[in-house]
Amino acid sequence: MTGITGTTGMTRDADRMLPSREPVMLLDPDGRPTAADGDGLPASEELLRGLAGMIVARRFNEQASALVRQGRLAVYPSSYGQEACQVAAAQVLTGEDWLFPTYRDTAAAVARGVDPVEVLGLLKGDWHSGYDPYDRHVAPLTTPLATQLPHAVGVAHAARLRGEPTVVLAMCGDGGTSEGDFHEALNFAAVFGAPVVFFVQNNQYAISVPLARQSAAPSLAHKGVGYGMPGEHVDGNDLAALLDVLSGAVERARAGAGPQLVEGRTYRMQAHTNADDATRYRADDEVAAWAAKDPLVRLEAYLRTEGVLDDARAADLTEAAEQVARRTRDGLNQDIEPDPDDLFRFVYAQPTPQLMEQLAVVRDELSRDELSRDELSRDELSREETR
Amino acid sequence: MTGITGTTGMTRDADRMLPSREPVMLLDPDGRPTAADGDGLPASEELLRGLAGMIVARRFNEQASALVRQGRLAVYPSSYGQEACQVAAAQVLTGEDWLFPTYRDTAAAVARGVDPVEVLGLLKGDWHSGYDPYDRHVAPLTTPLATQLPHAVGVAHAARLRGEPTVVLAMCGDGGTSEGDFHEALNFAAVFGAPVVFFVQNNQYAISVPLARQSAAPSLAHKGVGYGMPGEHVDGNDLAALLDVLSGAVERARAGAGPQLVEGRTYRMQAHTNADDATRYRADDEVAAWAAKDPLVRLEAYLRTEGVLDDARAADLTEAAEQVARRTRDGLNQDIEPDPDDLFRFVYAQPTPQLMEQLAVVRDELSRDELSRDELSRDELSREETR
Amino acid sequence: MTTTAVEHATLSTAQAINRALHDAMAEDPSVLVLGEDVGTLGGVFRVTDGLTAEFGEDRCFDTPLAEAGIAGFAVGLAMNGMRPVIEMQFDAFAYPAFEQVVSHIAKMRNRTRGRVALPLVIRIPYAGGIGGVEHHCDSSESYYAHTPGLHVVAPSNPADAYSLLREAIASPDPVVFLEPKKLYWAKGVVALGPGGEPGIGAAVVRRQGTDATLIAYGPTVPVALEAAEVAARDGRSLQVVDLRSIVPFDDAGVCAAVESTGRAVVIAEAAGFASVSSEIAARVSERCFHSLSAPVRRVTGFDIPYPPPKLEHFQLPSVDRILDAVDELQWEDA
Amino acid sequence: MTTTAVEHATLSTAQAINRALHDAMAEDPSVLVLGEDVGTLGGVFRVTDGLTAEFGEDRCFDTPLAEAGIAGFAVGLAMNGMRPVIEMQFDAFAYPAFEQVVSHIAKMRNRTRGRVALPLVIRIPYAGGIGGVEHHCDSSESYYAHTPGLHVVAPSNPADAYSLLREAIASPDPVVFLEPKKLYWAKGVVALGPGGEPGIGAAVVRRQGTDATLIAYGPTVPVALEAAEVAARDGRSLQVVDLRSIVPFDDAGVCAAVESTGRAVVIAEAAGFASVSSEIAARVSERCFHSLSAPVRRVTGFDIPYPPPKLEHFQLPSVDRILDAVDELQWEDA
Ligand SMILES: Cc1ncc(C[n+]2csc(CCOP(=O)(O)OP(=O)(O)O)c2C)c(N)n1
Ligand SMILES: Cc1ncc(C[n+]2csc(CCOP(=O)(O)OP(=O)(O)O)c2C)c(N)n1
Ligand SMILES: [Mg+2]
Ligand SMILES: [Mg+2]
Repeated sequence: MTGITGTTGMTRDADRMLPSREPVMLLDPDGRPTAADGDGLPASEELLRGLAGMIVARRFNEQASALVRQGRLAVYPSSYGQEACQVAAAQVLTGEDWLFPTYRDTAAAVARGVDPVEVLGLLKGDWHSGYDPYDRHVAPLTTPLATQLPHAVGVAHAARLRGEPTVVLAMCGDGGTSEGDFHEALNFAAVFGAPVVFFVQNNQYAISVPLARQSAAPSLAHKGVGYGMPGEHVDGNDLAALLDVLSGAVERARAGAGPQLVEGRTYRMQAHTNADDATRYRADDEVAAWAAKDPLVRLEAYLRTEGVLDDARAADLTEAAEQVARRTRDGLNQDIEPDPDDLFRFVYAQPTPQLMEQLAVVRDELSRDELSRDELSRDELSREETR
Repeated sequence: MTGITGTTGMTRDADRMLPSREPVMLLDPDGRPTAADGDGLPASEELLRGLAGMIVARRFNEQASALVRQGRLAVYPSSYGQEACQVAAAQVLTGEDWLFPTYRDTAAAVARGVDPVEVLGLLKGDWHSGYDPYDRHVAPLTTPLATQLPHAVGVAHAARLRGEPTVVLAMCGDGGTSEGDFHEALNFAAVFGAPVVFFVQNNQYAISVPLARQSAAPSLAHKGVGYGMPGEHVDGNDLAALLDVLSGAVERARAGAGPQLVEGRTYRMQAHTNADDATRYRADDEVAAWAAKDPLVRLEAYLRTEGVLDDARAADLTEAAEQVARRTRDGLNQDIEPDPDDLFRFVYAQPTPQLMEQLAVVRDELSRDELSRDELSRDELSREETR
Repeated sequence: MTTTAVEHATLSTAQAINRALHDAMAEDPSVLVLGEDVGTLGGVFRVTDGLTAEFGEDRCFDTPLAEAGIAGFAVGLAMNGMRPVIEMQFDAFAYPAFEQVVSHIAKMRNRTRGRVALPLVIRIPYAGGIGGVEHHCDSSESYYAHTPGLHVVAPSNPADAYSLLREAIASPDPVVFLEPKKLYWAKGVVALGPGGEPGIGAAVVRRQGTDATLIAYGPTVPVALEAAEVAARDGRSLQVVDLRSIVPFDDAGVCAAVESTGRAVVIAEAAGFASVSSEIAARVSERCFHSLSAPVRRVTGFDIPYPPPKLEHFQLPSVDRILDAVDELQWEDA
Repeated sequence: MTTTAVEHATLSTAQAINRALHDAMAEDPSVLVLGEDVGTLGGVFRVTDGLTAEFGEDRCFDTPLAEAGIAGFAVGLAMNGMRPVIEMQFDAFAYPAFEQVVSHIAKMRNRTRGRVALPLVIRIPYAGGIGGVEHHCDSSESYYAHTPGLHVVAPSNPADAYSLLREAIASPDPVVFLEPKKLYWAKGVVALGPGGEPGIGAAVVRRQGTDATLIAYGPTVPVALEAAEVAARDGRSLQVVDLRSIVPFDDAGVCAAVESTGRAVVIAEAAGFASVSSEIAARVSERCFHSLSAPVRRVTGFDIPYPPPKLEHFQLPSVDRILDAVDELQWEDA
């Protein structure tokens, strides 16, 4: 087989595709390097950038949840506690690379520079997707789980066909790994040698369903070898380890070594969304145990010990995050008058004759509403009368 | 988690799930035991039974292909060359167990006792499925690839819920492993600990597409670990090895150890079906190399050396196969007058009023045809006139 | 099993479905409930609440997150003596299971000449009106209704939800059971036990009327009833037919209704093109041709992807839009 | 690019499609052809024959055997500058891709307010009449036609196959391109280059007639033409309309045709219930109400799974069945 779609076939060595015995950890929960010499630790500036991102992500999660309580957002699936994964996913990519988030990964999109108000568009209900995917090379957030993964492979393959150095980082949850699309995407990527890093945020739950009901594998990273790609798992609350493993995978993909699977072991600290009641299916002490592994605490401790972070610097980071929160709040508090013409405008490049007729129906209804502005509409009338 | 649907979760040991370095082989292509002491070799009677089955399967393949040439069968996907896999799949099961074949596995169904004429029903065109699946516990042969695998898991789980010792052996091709249904079925089986043996006949091709375009994995057996089940690969032309590995997997499943994945490395010696032209995509010398590994030749050589088989016995086996071929021929040469009422009879337990109306249309047409039996129908008339 | 003294209870639709599952499980040990989050959590709409606690993990349980897997697994369960009731968490999340539904669930009985029956129910919370985001509001009934071999049922009230679901579970054939999400919280009096309401296949006239017939099912039935109420005040008498079952279709009942008024409006949330509402309009136009004083009108969703929450009211058949359609039924000729 | 001197060639439908792919690939390097067995083999119907040899493995290639993967992969290719043309090997084997088609391919442009267009074509060899076994003969057009965001096209002859496919590949929107398998070997004269035939969205009157209108598309067009031929000998003048494009639908063309005769029969292979033929019957009944002298009849597949080869002739709309329907168009009133 020739052409860039060729692969090396069945000659690969299984051993180098299996994950480490234990998830990679570079900083322990107290922020102490696991290797005495700090081996593998990213440069301090990288870590400081990451901490800044995590502080923004945490604040953004809090702000979005508050906006749900205030009725400005219909629903919010928070990544509180998963900020290291969110930030690392964005930080290891260049501008030309692509990020494919799940519906929960709003904070990762923000970390990649997508406007925080636009990123919440889906959840605010103005439109399905609020931002231009080409702007920051962030695919639309959508809810059908794992379906974005084959798209990611296609984007990567197209870039490779043109000889561009693009790498695609495609995110997915532990639950999403059970879907057929996960399988087909990883297999396509491996067969075509596409430059994709599949990053599974294993936060231990799919709504109420625990990992054990999702997979019996030794780890989700063990799924890599079955496709012929390396699988690795990482402490998903250790930003240093995530940056190390993910950026390694990204650079290998860029160099033409094909796709890789990375599992970040983390925890969904809050309910699935505000509509969910997590106490129905998990114990408080389980949550408490994970609270002790908070990704922000551990990195901040390390950077303070290293002298890279002091109170003044920390205050700056908090203020920067506060600005993002303010921008989010202000944007979400603005009501956009929805334009019903939009319903018909984007279905096709040119609306069909059928859609033009249907648009006319809506316009006619609205113009009649306009005419009877001061009267009561028939609908309201009926409600009036039955009161 | 309690109940029989519980699993042990993420504690399993990856090492015992990885396949052997090389596919298991007990008899080499010349029929010589690979272990000096014949270690692992099934009992001679088992092997003789297997040889008898393979001779039937080979003859059945030849007969069915001949029937295509004679116009009695529309199409036949032959398992010529894969007879060891076909026979082993049936031989390792008890009567209460279930076999889930692919569309190519007619010979396996025959080996399990399904009537050879009924098994060819789909390909003859009388009806979609010609045999009663409950009769021999063989699921219907259908064409949508890998879709039967989740069914197999459901059958196994239902039996387990009732405490029955049923094991299900579910077959699939190398191509079929790429489908999402393969993934979801293996995952369900592993999570529920269902007694299923997934048996992949890797015959190197999916129609024209070679294995390298299907998977980049070190072997298809390496897919097991990603679900938390053992994967093993076997020389798929070595009946002894297949019986050994598959019956081990069946007995472990029966004992409650959960599912297993077995890959049989074999080769599709003929074209995909008679409608296919394999010379368009593969070289003759590749085919010739595999011809030298014929599963019948190797087992016959071994059994002759062992003194279990002599010419008289061999003639008996050939005659038994000839009888199956005769029965196949005779049955296929009989034309069943299709009953159009059948079109409406089995869609629901009770036909809907809509179907009763539609049946009446057909009956009315037929009764009018009957009336005008001696006249020409309008259709024929038009053809007459345009001649 | 027939109960003589029928017990009644006031329940929401969600509770009625829960009760139907409960009662069916209590009566028949082969009834299993499975899907995503149906176990410990009791479903995202709490429709399966308490079933695991009462019947144990072997009878009501969570599966891995894979809809084709759930449907295919249920095929195997049904092949081997069980009566699985599977939940697809939301309408659009049933699409991954489409091949299993169309190529196996719908075809198994026919394929095997009646030897392999699949007594299984696919429960789908469906349709809009709850401010749900993309993929949570699809009206997918036409995909199933077009597929021979499936029964397709959509209750419009708690009593039907209970009764039709009991019948669906007892059916020897696969039933797609569409639960209008926006009616989950609507309450009503429910006759417990099987057979409390007319069976699958029977349409019901929910409101008598003489001027025109509104034909609705599932979530549009309450809207049709409201429209009829408003029209009555304008002096127009609208009849409302609730299909209840899309497949089989009650031709006799629907035609009798339309012939009695001579005018018809079909109301459905789904995009109109090549849909169940097309079928109803086509059947009524063909079968009641000489009784019709005006063309059959359709009030359906537009042929667009379901809109985001802030725009969904434009997509949903409303009282106003139904009354506009009624106005267009060529009364000048009457 | 417009060609002034149009070249013509006599080709089978399969060859015309092959030529359209070839010409589009030659003109635009972003056009890619992918699917199962489309590369070295050239497709099980040889529709992609020679494309890999001519354009190389990067332009026309085999994928792993996974239809959702193929469709999803094509989404990504189209998002990133390519114009993929994917093949689903047979109609029923497109169902695994249903979620990708319905939830992404159909919705991406709308979801992103026009920012992400998906210029891709899904080629599906479809429908029956070739003695194919189960799952190889489905008429699946209604599933796609009911899904807003897709264009759905079905040629009935080689010239349209070429022209409509060229337009589909050039379209900024996803097109489901349905290739009637039984017409693959039918020959015809094809105008090469883009725009040789009317565009997507235009129905064409294939035969003039004054007594009744037969409305067909794809595989039923030749049957309708044959029926009109036979009827002519009986002194009945039947007009034949070939839809060519199901979405968009040519309301103006179809209505003008039906109004000119006052009678209509819709002909389609697919099961009739909740289908494209329901839509056509409903639209024509509604829009041409006062011109109709008889109810619109439908000659469609029955509401059963597609039959096995030996029984398929009962399912396919035949000349006799079409003429029976024409006979029922209440001529006594005329
Ligand atoms: C195809 C599909 N099925 C079901 C759902 C409903 N659903 C939304 S989130 C969710 C759980 C997702 O779990 P996981 O993949 O682990 O991601 P997490 O929520 O933990 O981030 C489910 C079942 C969906 N969105 N898509
Ligand atoms: C879902 C699906 N897609 C495509 C096909 C068309 N098809 C029939 S056989 C085949 C190749 C199967 O290859 P493999 O699974 O290796 O089995 P083998 O033919 O080698 O026994 C294909 C693509 C199909 N039957 N089902
Ligand atoms: Mg999760
Ligand atoms: Mg194969």
